[in-house]
Amino acid sequence: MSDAALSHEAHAHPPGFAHQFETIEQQREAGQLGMWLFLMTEILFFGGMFTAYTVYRSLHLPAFEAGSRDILEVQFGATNTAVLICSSLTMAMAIHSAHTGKKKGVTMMWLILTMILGLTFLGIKLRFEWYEDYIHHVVPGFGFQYRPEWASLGSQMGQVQMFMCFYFFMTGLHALHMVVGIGILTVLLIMTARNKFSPDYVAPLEISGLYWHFVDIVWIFLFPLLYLIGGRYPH
Amino acid sequence: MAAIFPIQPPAASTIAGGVDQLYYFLTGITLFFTVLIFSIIFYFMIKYRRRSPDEIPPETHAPLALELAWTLIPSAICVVIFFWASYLYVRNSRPPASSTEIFVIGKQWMWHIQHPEGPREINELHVPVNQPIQVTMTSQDVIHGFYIPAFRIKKDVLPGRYTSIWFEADKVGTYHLYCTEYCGTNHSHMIGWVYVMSQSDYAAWLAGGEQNESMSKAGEHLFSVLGCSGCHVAGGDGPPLAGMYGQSQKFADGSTHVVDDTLIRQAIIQPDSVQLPNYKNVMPTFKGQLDEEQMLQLIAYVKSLGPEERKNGQ
Amino acid sequence: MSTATLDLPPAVPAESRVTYLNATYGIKSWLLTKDHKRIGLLYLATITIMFMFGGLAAFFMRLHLIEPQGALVEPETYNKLFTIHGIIMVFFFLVPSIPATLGNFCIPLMIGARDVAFPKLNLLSWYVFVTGCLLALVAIFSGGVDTGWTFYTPYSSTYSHTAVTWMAMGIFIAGFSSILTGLNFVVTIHKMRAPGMTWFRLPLFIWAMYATSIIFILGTPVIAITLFLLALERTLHVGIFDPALGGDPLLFQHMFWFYSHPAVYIMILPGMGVVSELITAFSRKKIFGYSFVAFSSIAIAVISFIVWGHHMFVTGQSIYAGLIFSVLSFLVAIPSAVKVFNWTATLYKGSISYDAPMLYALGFIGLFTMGGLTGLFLASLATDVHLNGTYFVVAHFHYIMVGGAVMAYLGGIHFWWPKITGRMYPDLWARIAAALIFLGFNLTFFPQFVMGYMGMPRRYAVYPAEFQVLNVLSSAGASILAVGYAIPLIYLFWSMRYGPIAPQNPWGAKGLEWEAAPTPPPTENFDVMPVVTEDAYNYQPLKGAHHSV
Amino acid sequence: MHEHGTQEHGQHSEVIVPVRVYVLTFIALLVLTAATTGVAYIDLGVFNTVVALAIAVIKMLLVILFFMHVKYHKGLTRIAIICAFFWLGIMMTLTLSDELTRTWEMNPSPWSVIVAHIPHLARLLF
Repeated sequence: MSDAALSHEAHAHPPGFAHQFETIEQQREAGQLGMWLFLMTEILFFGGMFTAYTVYRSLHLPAFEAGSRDILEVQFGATNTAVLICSSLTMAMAIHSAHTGKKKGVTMMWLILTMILGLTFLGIKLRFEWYEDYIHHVVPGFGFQYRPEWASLGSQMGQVQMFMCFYFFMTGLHALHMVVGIGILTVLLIMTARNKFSPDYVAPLEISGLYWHFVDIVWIFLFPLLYLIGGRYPH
Repeated sequence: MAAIFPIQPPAASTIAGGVDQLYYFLTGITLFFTVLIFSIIFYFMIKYRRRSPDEIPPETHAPLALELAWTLIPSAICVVIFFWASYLYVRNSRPPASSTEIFVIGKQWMWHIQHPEGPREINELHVPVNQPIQVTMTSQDVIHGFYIPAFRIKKDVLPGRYTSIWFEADKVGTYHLYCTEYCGTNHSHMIGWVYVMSQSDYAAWLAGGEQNESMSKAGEHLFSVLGCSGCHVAGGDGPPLAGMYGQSQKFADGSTHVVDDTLIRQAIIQPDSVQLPNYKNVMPTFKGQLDEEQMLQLIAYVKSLGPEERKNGQ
Repeated sequence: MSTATLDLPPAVPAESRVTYLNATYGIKSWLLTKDHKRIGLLYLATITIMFMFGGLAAFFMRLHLIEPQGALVEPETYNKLFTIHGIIMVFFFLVPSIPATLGNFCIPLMIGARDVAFPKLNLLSWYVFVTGCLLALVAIFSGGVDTGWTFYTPYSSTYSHTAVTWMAMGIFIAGFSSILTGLNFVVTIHKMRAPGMTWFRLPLFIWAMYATSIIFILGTPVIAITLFLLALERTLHVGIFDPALGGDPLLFQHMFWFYSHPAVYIMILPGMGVVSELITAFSRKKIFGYSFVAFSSIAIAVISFIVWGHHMFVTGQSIYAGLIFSVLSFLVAIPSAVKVFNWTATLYKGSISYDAPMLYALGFIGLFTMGGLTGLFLASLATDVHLNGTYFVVAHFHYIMVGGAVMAYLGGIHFWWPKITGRMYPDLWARIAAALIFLGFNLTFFPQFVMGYMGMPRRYAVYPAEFQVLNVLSSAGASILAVGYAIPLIYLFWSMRYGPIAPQNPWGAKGLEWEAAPTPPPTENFDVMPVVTEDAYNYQPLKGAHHSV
Repeated sequence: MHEHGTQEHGQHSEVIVPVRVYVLTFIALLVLTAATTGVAYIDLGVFNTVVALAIAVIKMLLVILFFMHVKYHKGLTRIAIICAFFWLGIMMTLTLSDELTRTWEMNPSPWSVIVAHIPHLARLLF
């Protein structure tokens, strides 16, 4: 270690300060920018699928509408949307309470609430949607069975399976992001319990919050695109 | 020298000349700028070589006019090339009304060619000189690429769709036919020959080859064997097809399409997707029951009922 | 460049100083390092190994093609060879080549930072990359892949019986390494610059790396999702890209090229950045038209995303889309031309020396000019119809990717080698190698332009006999090229141990990495954090303290 | 050493957003969710899709502006978000420019064909 580096190390640093930065403010901004760039990547990642979905929806509209209408159940999609919106609020409140210097118990409560809501979302998805789909043989690759009411689709019937493939792929990838998010929340909970955060240092909470809200936004689009668009009203 | 080291492919179609002129122009642009840049670099390298180790050269400034000049001049050249190339491309994409048609089916790893008069060929294509010919192509498996360098034409051949190109050969001779879209193990064996023949030789070839019934005749036969003729008659469950080909048609979903090869194919395998107003959705799909060749025969038959017949009928 | 910097006694030999190389020892100290310089070297080692795999495949291909009927292998094997060559060279060598090695090593040094913004993420991205490489090698050694590096469906999704899924997953994973690297660079360049280092004082290499990182961040996720969909389609057969089941194979091509065309600029933009450094350093001149060169990098990055359809003019794309993509494709020619003219004008009234890095840089300008201009043939619709899918395309993109990107990569390696290792390499050998590579390259690829115009399709294991002369010429050139690449590999290795100790600034170049950081740098790069008071490439000794070397 | 930063470190520290804003955003999001679900059961023709997507975009903006604090950030963050959606737009528009025009003829002239297809395009997209 050179002398300069040593003198740099010798400064008193706030918790969580990394050596390559000059100030904690610089570090906070770098972290925020990094997360926003990551979210840009995520937008294009999900965007690739949205593009494919848009193209095939315009090519096979009746089949996509039939899949949405006959298989997906709006009440679960709507409930889950509400659950995720609640979790976004509790996440924002967790950051707020840490930022305003509330007792760590308060922050932990909000974090735990967020985790519970996230798990509720996954629970509903698994138990009432994916599991039911499996039971009713509408999972592509796992004994997908065409239903008699789709016979009117004629030759386009096959594309109902394609719709379900997109449905599972998109909601599956979204659910994977939720699982990662809950993992992050667990880490944040432990950090809070160990008094890592103070009103001056909430960067990890803020950055994770951005991620959590982004996952919410993805669902905000998945819900109408998969559950609502076309074919819910009586034909 | 030219024999062992040719630098130009034969040019044997009406399209080739235009493409070659543009090619020469682009080659000229490339040579000009390459020589320009190389000579300036060599000149500067010698003139301004470092003469002593601690030499500090004088400062120069970049005049805005110069920067603008070498931004705008290339832009102008690009605009010229774009319009020239696009003009040729659009022209080369529109087959003349007098074209006759030939059908091509690509499959791993051969070209299957079908003349409307009946003859079939594998990896060989006989065409008459000075006659515009439209090639309608489809693939039975993966994507292939239909390429005749001497004609300067190329188009990928896709499964589930028809693509088409046209050419008018203007020089009698034998030319290469290649597959240019990688299609698997024997991609490089998916080659053949194009024989451009004088009109009389071509007529003799047609007469002398194996005598199959013409494509539209075969199509007509299929049309009745498959039961199509039961419904597609005036007053039947399906629309009469006479005079439909090549016309704009309004569909039940409100859209308007020209009835072309791809649309007829779609009507056969996905009848409900091209539902006509005033008709019930009763036609069954023939998906999986026809091979690509039979499909083309049906299309040739519908085509033979073309607009002319309606004119006669009215 | 900087004034308030250290006065390092130039004579101190590296051995007696603590540098990033000798600060800690042992394999563990390298495999767990968070130092951007060491991570850069880890990447250098990894991509060199991958380059050898890719190069070996090319060697066998060229050997095979000296006879029209194929001299060496069955068509099946030949198909695997060109697929492996393409995939390895594109995804595992060229894409990470300059960014992950020189970018990692130089960015913090050049902007005056102790490290990149997220050192742990940086190390993680190397591990992710190695995982991707290993998966790709598993795919190769479990029978190979025969789809071509473009993975066109439905061949790749339904018909190929090779290890496509493994290879797709390897590329998918390596993609995340690109994303993390790009993210790290953007944040570093935005937030870690030294006091006084304004945007318009940045070396042009930094501008180029910034533009490259934009493509990493916005393009890579799309290839990831596309390959994922391909793997899904191979497993489930629900028709995502299979026309027999209602899918559209051209949608795959759109999504593939949305990344893979910008990927070409991932390869060439960093090369342009390196060349801007080399041209200025070896002519001791400020770059001609700094802001034009800087902004043209950003322009290229943006335009690169709207031109992909020119790969699909003859694949059954709509004629209307073809017209749109053609006009957009011409746009990218403008900033490229601006760069070439500005580099050339930088030489004007300079003090030009012919050190090996400069030879590479000048070679780059010439070959890139040819590669760029031949691109016009492929952007213009009527000629593309004839040339698409032929050897003309092969020649064109090798002029860009090998004549451009690899020349710049080697130039950069030679330029910063003293900074990286603290040793000099034998200059004469380096110049011989540069000349051999230039000659060998042209002999290999120029005949391919002619072959392409003559109509020889690419990816042919056997070909008509009339193309043999040109193919033999090309193979002869390839053997010269191989020797040209082998020489630097040998003397650079040699110099790491036996090369003479490098002076602080062997080229008398400007820039924080030469003037403010010791050679080789300590772990945190600078003994005293630099403050910047002047523009980049200010070779005039008028204002501020000038460190002549 | 911590006192001086580089020129870009002028940004203020993170703003503390009042709880009231969060709660209002939350209520608005729930109301919009109910609205979008309800509208799906009414036949509006092509406007079903338009309304559903418009509501989704409004909801997204609410989350981005208030939950993700972008209303209180200037500059870089906004540019990043706009860039991401712009690039997504590029991918979708240019892909669809092929997918939706593939069956178009070239007769009588390309321009007249484009004009004739515009109403149909609008239908296809929604």
